[in-house]
Amino acid sequence: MSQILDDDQRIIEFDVRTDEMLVNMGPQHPSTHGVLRLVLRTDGEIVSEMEPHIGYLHRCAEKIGENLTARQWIPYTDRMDYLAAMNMNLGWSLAVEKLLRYQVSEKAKHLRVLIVELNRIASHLVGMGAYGLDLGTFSPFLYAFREREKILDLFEEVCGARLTYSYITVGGMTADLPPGWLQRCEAFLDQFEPIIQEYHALLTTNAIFVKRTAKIGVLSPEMAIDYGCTGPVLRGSGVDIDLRRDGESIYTAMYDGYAFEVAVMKNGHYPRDHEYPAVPRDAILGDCWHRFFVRMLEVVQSMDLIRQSIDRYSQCKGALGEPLKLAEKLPAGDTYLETECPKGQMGFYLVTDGTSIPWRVRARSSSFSNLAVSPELCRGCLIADVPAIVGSLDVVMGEIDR
Amino acid sequence: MAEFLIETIGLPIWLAWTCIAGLSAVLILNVIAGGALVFIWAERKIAARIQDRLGPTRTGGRFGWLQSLADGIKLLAKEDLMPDGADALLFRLAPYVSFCASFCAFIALPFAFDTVGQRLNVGVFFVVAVLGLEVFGVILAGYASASKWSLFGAMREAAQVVSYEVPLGMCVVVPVMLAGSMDLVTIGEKQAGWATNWFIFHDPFTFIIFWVYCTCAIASVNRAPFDLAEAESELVAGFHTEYSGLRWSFFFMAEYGSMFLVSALAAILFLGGWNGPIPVSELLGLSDGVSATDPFALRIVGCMNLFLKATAGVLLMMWIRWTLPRLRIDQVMTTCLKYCTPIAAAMFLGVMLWQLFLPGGLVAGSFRAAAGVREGWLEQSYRKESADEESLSVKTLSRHVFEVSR
Amino acid sequence: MRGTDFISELEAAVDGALIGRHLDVVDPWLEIAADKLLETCRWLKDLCEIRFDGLQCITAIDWFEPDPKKAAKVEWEPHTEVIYHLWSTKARASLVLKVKLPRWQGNEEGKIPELSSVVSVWRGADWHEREVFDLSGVQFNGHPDLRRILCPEDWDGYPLRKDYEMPLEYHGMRGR
Amino acid sequence: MNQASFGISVSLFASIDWHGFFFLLFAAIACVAALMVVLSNNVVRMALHLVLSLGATAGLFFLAGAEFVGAMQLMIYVGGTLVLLVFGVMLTAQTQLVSLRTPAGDRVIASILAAALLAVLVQAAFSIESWQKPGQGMVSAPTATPLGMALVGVRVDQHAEEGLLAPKSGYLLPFEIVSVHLLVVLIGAAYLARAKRRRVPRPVDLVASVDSVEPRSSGNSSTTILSGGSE
Repeated sequence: MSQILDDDQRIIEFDVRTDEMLVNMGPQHPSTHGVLRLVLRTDGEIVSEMEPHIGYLHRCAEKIGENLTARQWIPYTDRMDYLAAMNMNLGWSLAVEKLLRYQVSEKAKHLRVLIVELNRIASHLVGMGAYGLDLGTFSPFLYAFREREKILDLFEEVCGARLTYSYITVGGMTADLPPGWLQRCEAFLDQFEPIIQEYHALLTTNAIFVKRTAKIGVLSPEMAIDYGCTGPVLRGSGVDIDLRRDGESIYTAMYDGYAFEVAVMKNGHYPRDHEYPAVPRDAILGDCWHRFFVRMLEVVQSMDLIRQSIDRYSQCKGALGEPLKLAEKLPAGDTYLETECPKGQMGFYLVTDGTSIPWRVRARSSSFSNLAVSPELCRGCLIADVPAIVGSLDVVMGEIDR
Repeated sequence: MAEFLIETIGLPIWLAWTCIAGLSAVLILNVIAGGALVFIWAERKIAARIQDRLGPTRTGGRFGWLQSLADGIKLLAKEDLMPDGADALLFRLAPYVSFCASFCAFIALPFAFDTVGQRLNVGVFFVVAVLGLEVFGVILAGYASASKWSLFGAMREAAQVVSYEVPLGMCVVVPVMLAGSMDLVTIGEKQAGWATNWFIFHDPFTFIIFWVYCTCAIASVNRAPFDLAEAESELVAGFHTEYSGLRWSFFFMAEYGSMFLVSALAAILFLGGWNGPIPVSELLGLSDGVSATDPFALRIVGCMNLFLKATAGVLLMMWIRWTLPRLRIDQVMTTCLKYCTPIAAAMFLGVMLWQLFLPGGLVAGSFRAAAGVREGWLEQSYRKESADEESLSVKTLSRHVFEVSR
Repeated sequence: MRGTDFISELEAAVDGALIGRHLDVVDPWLEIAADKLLETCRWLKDLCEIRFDGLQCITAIDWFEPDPKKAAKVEWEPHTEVIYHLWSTKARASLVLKVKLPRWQGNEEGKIPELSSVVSVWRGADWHEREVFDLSGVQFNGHPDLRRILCPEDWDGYPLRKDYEMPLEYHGMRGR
Repeated sequence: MNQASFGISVSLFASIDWHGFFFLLFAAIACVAALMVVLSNNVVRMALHLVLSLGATAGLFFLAGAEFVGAMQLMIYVGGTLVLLVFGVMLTAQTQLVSLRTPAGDRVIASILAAALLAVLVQAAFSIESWQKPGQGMVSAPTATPLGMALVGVRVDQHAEEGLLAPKSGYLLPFEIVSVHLLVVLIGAAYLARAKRRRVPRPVDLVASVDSVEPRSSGNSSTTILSGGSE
């Protein structure tokens, strides 16, 4: 499977040797996702050096976490990856529950899977739309947001908020599902299924999109693991790791009994539980196209998971169970737990000294490590490739800067 | 037209001529400026339709048709900023250079048989040459705004437009070869009669070259997949980042003007210009087929035909813009040098051979069968009534010449 | 290859590295001597049978109780702790290493503690170490370019330390 | 506007020989722009004035009825050469090149040379008698066909009879030779100016023979390595 690039697409001999130019893209640049500043040293069109500057959205959530109880910090986890707030809440709640060795009710577990996977679809939709925007086409962005609005309506019915939900808390959920919500959710899924093909036609198999993303920003599996990249970025390079199957026992317990295939290319082909478009000829494993394609597969995978969780949730008898008290006393000690969020593995590290207020709170962000690899990928590429590469990493600044 | 004014209204000669000159100048300028306004509105509506939304609906009546007026007023009201590092003269001059270049080409563009600003014998060549000038405005704008990003945009645009002139030139040569003259009016007139006379259906090669022409036209006007110059995602807004208010609108008008120009050129060169698909006027016996002697009213129909075709071309460009992502600068160059130019050259060769062996074209049925390759090439429509100035008309001359040289 | 024999193999490989082991807590962890850290990490990544090729997270905790009343009741004395979360992508195994450092180098205020950087072992540590340096004040020797990553370059003080005071003014902006 | 003044301005309007007026206008633009090229010290301004001057010459060609040459001038000179010239100027005119100060001594020598050349040209121009009387206006049939036929060998404009009987060899062959020659020169220049760029190492080069990292038996969750011993 080793493909040494013969036509060195990224090294273009330019006749006119212009002098080195220090150029910076952002922080208010339309293409970078949020306030990210990229300083490029360019020589004509070729980027010889790229350095991301972060910290523009740093709100020191960790310092604040040292003065709040576990449940009071939930809204801060919302604002980290604001496109997938439910996953953030779940990650933090599970970490605290792991420390307390607390088991939520069966019903709450299935409801959490349902809500979290729905939020994953919404996050991937934004990722897909924004990536189309990076490559210059505006329409997919609007199609993606049209579908995302429907998901946000569903979330609004559940917890009243559309972006920062604070719905999943330590010990369960703040409220149960309103009546008729499951039917509306299923209706959404049914009408969403055929639309996925539209997105494939619009972007994945679009000749110009393939030309702009294939062979660009190729990330080898060793480098991905070495830099700590996780999630679709890791799976886009062919590394078969998904915490929903390989994570800690408390997290994989939620997904026990769910049938799902990890969206990764194993010996040459992706899982075939649905008919997906073929991989274009000149796309190499680990390039921007594969990262994008893995996200599109995960959207379909999440839809299957949601359908299974709806059946399981409706079969569960028993109450949903109340979340823990606001000022729950935390035993002394420390615990670290990573969950599979849409952007990658989001880790929460909790250190307590016996009172109800944690001593130290640390959030390990997936986009933080994913972005760390971008200077390596952008060396030697063209200026037009930089947003393509950074866009394919699907970074969210709220999560990186915390 | 002028005679019509002089006999019927009895205006003195000079007044009549000045009125005609004024009228045609106003006509051309307004047709294009008006066209640009309509296209601005159309672009918003089409983009909205493609993206499953409504687009402007409230400004002025039901379909928001006053949106362009609203834009115009907004642009007028906006302050014309100028970055301090900018080179004042060039910064102010750039939009007008680009604007004039794009509108100046309309002098030679015929709307109906003889309704053209100035009937140039080298019409096509003149239009393509002037199209090349528009890049100056962009380069000056890029350099004068003293910002790295606009410089990048200007450099990309210059590289793109200059390199796309080559295949564009080659595609334009094919209809010139078929019609035997560079004069747009002759080219248009050659395609009168049924739609099968249109050059696009002349033979398979011209069909392909029509599509190559469209690609190059879109690229040379910086639209859709080739709009590197103002690639928002990388260069913010390319060369006109620093422009605002009226100056920016001049760039905008120049873009829409050249878009209309390029699609009108496509209509004339390949799609039979002002001739409708069915020669209604001949069938009804209104005119004897030779459009030189058509009554004036038919020319209005001719203008309408050309506008419809040109607008269809513009709408196609808009449609492409809102569906396809953008190409990278080296991919744009590769398409030009490795795809458009070779294909255009091959098709040019193909048409030449076709013309040599099958002079009648794919469908030989056109009742005005062109005489032969030589006559076709040499048959000039300037058979002067007063032949005295010329010792012998070129037609007889040409036939004789080739007998001798064979 | 589990638990005890892993620990014995670690001790055999890098002598004097393992200072303490705490196995009966929610997340068992090992305490590593500060000067032996780089050697241990290199062994864990390349030579150990379970290749710990993934560095998940580097965190620093400031064990210091600012107000004197509570400080008396606390059983640990003030120190800075740097925690490394590693995991092996092949064996699906995770490991927690902790290193204890004095709060200030040689106990005089202002000189931050030193520790050898593990960027040579895992490239991912680059940004994590820069964040720890930026927020908690730990000097990583051997780091390619140790600069502040989240706070502005010319920010003084280390925000996540317990005794950190927000500056009164920064470039004309009122701090407190 | 009462009738009289309207009449005057109109007669004035009609009596101006438009052809002469535009000729003077274009000639003036060409000369002034050429002068400005020499006098201005900003490199990009120079390029702009060069564009103006060559554009004005194109206008002169059109006025003289030589539409083909006018369009050729517009396309080749202004559209091609000058675009590349401005392109080059823009890339290099970063700092030191923007304002060029020509020392006084050079100016004097230059003006002397220029004046001498001008004198020679003017004297030559006035010596040719066919240029004495103002031109006889527009050429009757400004078309490009005679040019084409001259290429092939039929000199329509000269004595048509002999031209017909014994067509001299046309300009086609020299025309082709010149174009091929230019092409060779162009490619040579491009090759010489090629920047020798060392290969920037890229991660892609490190793509050794990679078999995707196969996981251990999937399905079981990851556990901490240390817990095994204590259970």
